[in-house]
Amino acid sequence: MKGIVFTELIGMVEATLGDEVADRVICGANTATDGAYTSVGTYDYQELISLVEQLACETGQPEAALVQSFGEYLFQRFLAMFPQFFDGVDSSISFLPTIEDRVHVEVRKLYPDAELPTFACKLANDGTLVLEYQSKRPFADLAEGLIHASVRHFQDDVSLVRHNLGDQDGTQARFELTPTLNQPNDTVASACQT
Amino acid sequence: MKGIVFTELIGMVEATLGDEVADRVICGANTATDGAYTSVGTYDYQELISLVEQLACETGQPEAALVQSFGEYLFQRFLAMFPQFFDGVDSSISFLPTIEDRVHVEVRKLYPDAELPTFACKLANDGTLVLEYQSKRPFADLAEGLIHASVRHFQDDVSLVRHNLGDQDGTQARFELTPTLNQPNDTVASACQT
Amino acid sequence: MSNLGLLRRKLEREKNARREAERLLEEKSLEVYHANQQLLELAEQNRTIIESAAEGIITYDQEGAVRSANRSALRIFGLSLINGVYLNELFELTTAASYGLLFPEESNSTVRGGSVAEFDGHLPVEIKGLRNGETFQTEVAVGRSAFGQVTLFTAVVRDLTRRKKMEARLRQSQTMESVGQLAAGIAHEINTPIQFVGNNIHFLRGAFDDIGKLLDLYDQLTSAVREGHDPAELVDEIDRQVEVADLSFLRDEFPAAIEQSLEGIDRVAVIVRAMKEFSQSPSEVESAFDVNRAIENAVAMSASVFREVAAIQTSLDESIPTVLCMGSSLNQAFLNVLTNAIEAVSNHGEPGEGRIVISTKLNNVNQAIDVCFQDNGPGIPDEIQHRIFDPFFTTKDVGQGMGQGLSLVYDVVVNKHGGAVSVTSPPLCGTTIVLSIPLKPAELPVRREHADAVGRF
Amino acid sequence: MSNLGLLRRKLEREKNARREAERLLEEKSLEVYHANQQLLELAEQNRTIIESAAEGIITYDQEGAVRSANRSALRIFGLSLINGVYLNELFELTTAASYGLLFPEESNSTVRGGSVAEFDGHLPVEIKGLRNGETFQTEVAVGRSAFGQVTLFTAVVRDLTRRKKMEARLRQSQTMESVGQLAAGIAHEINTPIQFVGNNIHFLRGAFDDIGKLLDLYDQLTSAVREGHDPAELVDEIDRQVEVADLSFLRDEFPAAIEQSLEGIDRVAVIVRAMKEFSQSPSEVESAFDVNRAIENAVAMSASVFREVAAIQTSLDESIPTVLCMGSSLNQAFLNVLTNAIEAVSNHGEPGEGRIVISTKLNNVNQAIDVCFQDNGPGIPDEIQHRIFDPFFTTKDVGQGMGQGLSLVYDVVVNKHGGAVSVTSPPLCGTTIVLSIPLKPAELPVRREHADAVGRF
Repeated sequence: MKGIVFTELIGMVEATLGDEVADRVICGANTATDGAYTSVGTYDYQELISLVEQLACETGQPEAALVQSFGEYLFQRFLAMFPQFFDGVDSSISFLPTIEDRVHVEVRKLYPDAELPTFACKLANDGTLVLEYQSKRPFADLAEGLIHASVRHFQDDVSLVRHNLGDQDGTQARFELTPTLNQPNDTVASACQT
Repeated sequence: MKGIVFTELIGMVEATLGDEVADRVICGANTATDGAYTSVGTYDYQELISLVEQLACETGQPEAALVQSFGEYLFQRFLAMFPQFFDGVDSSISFLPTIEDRVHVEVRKLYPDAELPTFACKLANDGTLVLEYQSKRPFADLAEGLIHASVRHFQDDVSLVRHNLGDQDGTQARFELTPTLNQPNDTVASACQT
Repeated sequence: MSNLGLLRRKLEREKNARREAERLLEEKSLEVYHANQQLLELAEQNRTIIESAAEGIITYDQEGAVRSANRSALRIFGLSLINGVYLNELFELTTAASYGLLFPEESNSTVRGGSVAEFDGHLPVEIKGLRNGETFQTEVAVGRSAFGQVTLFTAVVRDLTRRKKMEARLRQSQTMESVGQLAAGIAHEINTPIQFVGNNIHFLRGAFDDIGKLLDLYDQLTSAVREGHDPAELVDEIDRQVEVADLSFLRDEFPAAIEQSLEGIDRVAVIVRAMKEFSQSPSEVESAFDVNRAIENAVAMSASVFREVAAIQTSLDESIPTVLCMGSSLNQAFLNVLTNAIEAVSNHGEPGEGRIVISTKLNNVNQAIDVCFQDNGPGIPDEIQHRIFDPFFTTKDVGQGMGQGLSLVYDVVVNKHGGAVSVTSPPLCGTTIVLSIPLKPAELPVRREHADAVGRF
Repeated sequence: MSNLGLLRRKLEREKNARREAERLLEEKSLEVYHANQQLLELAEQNRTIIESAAEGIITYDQEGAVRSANRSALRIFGLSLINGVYLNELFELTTAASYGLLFPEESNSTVRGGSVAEFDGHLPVEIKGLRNGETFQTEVAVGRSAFGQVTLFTAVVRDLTRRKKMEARLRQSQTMESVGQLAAGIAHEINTPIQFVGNNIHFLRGAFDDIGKLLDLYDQLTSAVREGHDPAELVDEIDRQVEVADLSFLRDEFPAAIEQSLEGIDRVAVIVRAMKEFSQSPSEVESAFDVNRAIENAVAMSASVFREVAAIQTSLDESIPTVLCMGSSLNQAFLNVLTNAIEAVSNHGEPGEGRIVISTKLNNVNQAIDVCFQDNGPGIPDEIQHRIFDPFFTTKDVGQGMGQGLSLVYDVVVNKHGGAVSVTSPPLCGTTIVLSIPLKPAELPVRREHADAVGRF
């Protein structure tokens, strides 16, 4: 798993709960790297799970909720760090399909070996965007957080439904973004069919 | 100038004079990077000069002597970090010529754009190694420190004489390592003539 | 102090993180170094292959300025430096069309990576190259590559000089070949009458000796009579001599021998004349040419070859005019078609079953004379009909003799005279080849090379 | 707190340093990405050029297993898949030597970067290729590249089938060409005697008519005498008729006409025999061959060509034995050398000054018959002497007629008979060509191709 996920998680904890909590989480997780992460490194995703477990202990919140919150935080950070991916995009239904087509393409330029999840998208006839998350790691919650943040960012009028798929272990899930208003959305259709 | 020179200088100051002196030197030098150096970065050599100036203020020692000391320190560090360059070498007269032929070759593999000084070496008939340092930057003192450390490391029986050349500004100097005992030294001759 | 411990831990983590980042960068740098080395080696290997290719390979930009070239390209164009040279210094680009050939539009075929030289879409074209101020024939295959904003073209240039020279040499060689091939037959054809003419003359010599003796006796007789001597004895001797020489036989045979000899001499003369007319040193100067006479000559020339093989019939329209053309090369063309027909019927039919009909007639529509050769041989399979005019095409192994030379026919009739050649060969109906010779030398189009014109059949 | 401030500053510096290291790594990664893209594009462009080359290009490892091949290689070897195939499935590698040709040692020439395919040091070699179980001629240039521990070989393979076919076709064509080229001369040569034999026979016919009338009168005279009639009137008529027919002239001319005719017929017969012997359909079967007779035939064949040009002398050793050889091809060889000599003296000397001497003699040392052609032409410049046996070499423009065909001479004498050809041409002393024909067919070495054997001159 790319180091940026770790550095951002710790950054979030430091920013929202303070350095001491962050320090306790790191120390408590007792990982091999002992909390020393560089965004350009690659680390075992189990370390992320350990960190989240510790965070759950610290906060008393369920892990899933924490990971979702982290997803939302991450979206905001990406927005700040990589504004170029959001240029000229005005809705989640047009943005989300670009993760595979644009974002991951750029990531692979920098990290050819990166093991990225897939976000297969399909636009149904009724305008619903069906997005299938598939990963070697169980972070469907992270994906859900990112999608939520996206919907909020673009102020989309959509309902989001998640279906866990496969082993129901968080490695595979289908997200359905269904427009709640009957608006014909040409740009969506064209963005997704390419 | 490669960042490793900066990180090692600060490391030396911290190790020998303590963190507080190092902090004052950094703050006093008031450089653009404010003391944040990574070994893989490249920085203006004027920053190194500023740091040395501040160190001279702190210690009351002449800058030249400080830079020479740093050279000696750097030699020890290189010995620890890159032992492969010292394998099977038993004297300065056989080691120094390998700087151009082996060390710089490896450096250029990692940093093709690195602007390295040249160390042109020539073995005179009487067994004297003549080494001409030439750089865009005035660090003949650093070279001298490195050579001194080398002589000490290999326990060479040589005398070292330095002649400043060119503008006498430290960018060009000739170092002569003359054996003080009359020992026939075959390995030296072969190492230098390749 | 907890604050201090915390900070120290954070500092330690940052230091470790920095060192990890630095390590990764050096790892990456080294990896890059090795990858680059490999790619450079690969590129170098490819470059070496390209450099050692016998074909000239040049790249040039949209302005037509050469960017790179291999050794063969330098050799082909006779230059020691080619970079920066413009295409019009390498090729004879007199027309916009010829210029355009070197700048093909993007082809529609699959372009991988969006930036790949693409040759499949563009067939090689023949363009005249320039070398030391002289033109030479080249075959050029052009590809197009896009590097970002820059479009580069790659041309693989083959020097056809040697091939063209070889073809010309072969064509020249073939011109004389058919006569050479017929030489044995012609010799045989001449030998037979020469033999019996010789025999007849020997007979005449003997006969004349006998007659001479008789004339001497007669002369004595007239003298005796004139002078009043008794001629009885002489008359007896004359009678004896008449009997000995078998004078009546001689007087019967003598004219027959003479006539036979004249006939034989005439046969030889016909063949020799045909041979002479055929073998006039080839001239490209046009002059009046009697097509019927040429057909008769061709038949005479190949007489001994076909006699046992095929019945040959001519149906010549005596009213057709002469044509202005290069006679000797047309002679060759007729002979080549005829020998092919003979071969067709001889190789495949029972002896004596072969039949060849040659006819001439005026074709008013095309203002041409059509010379039609029909045979009842096995015909030419559809799949090879378009190849029979190829200079190297043969259905037989090399060395098996005649039967080639149709490329010469094509060259002479189509290229040299602006005429037409047609071949029809319905299944089981033999082959009909019609050579259509224009009455007047046409304004010839740009000399067509065989490859371009195959489509006409 | 100073301690705390210090730590915070250090932490900040470390964070920034880490971020800088990370930024540098991403910068590097991107740089690498673009560099790789460009190299890949270059490699792809090269690959496309290689792929579109007409020459087959294959790479293989030290075990001889093919690693890659271009389209042309697949076509040349008639395969749809070639990777993993071993060299001995592509080439006829019957000897260690032929195998070794495909694995050249590292050459001594400059090797850039230590790992570059190197072609300069290795000249192309001819190796028999295998396609669909049949062999065909290839020309292979092999280069060697080292990638770390792996040595790869690159072979550029040219299919010589077409060229060989073309050369064979040309050789075949040239076999008949010389006879064809002489046809006009031969026709002329035959025509002249045929003309006067015809005239003579016409004369004989007229003469015989007159003599016939006379014989009738003489017959009447003898009858009259026998029967006792008065012959005076008949004698007068006979005298008149003798005068009218000019009998004495007839009796003088008759034998002359006969002799002249026989002589003419004989001349024709000689030429026809020569032509016949020359044009026997080429057979590769060896039989006893009279070299002197062949020379006489060649002289007879080319008689009309040289008469106005050169005095030709033969000095034939009548004691030389016959040789066992392929007669018709040797005939061609002699004729080609002779016509070249005639051309040499005709193009350069004043009419009548040309002189050609042909001699034969036994060469005891080599157990061969040496046939020596000397002319007093301008000679052959040193710089082209080694090229005159090239099938496409000519000092004249194509289409100018004879003078080629020396490649056939080389092929016949050296390749077919294991003999030797030597050319000497001292400045201003004309040219001497000696063909050395072994008395017995030697065990021929592996058939030498022209290119390999040029060094012998």
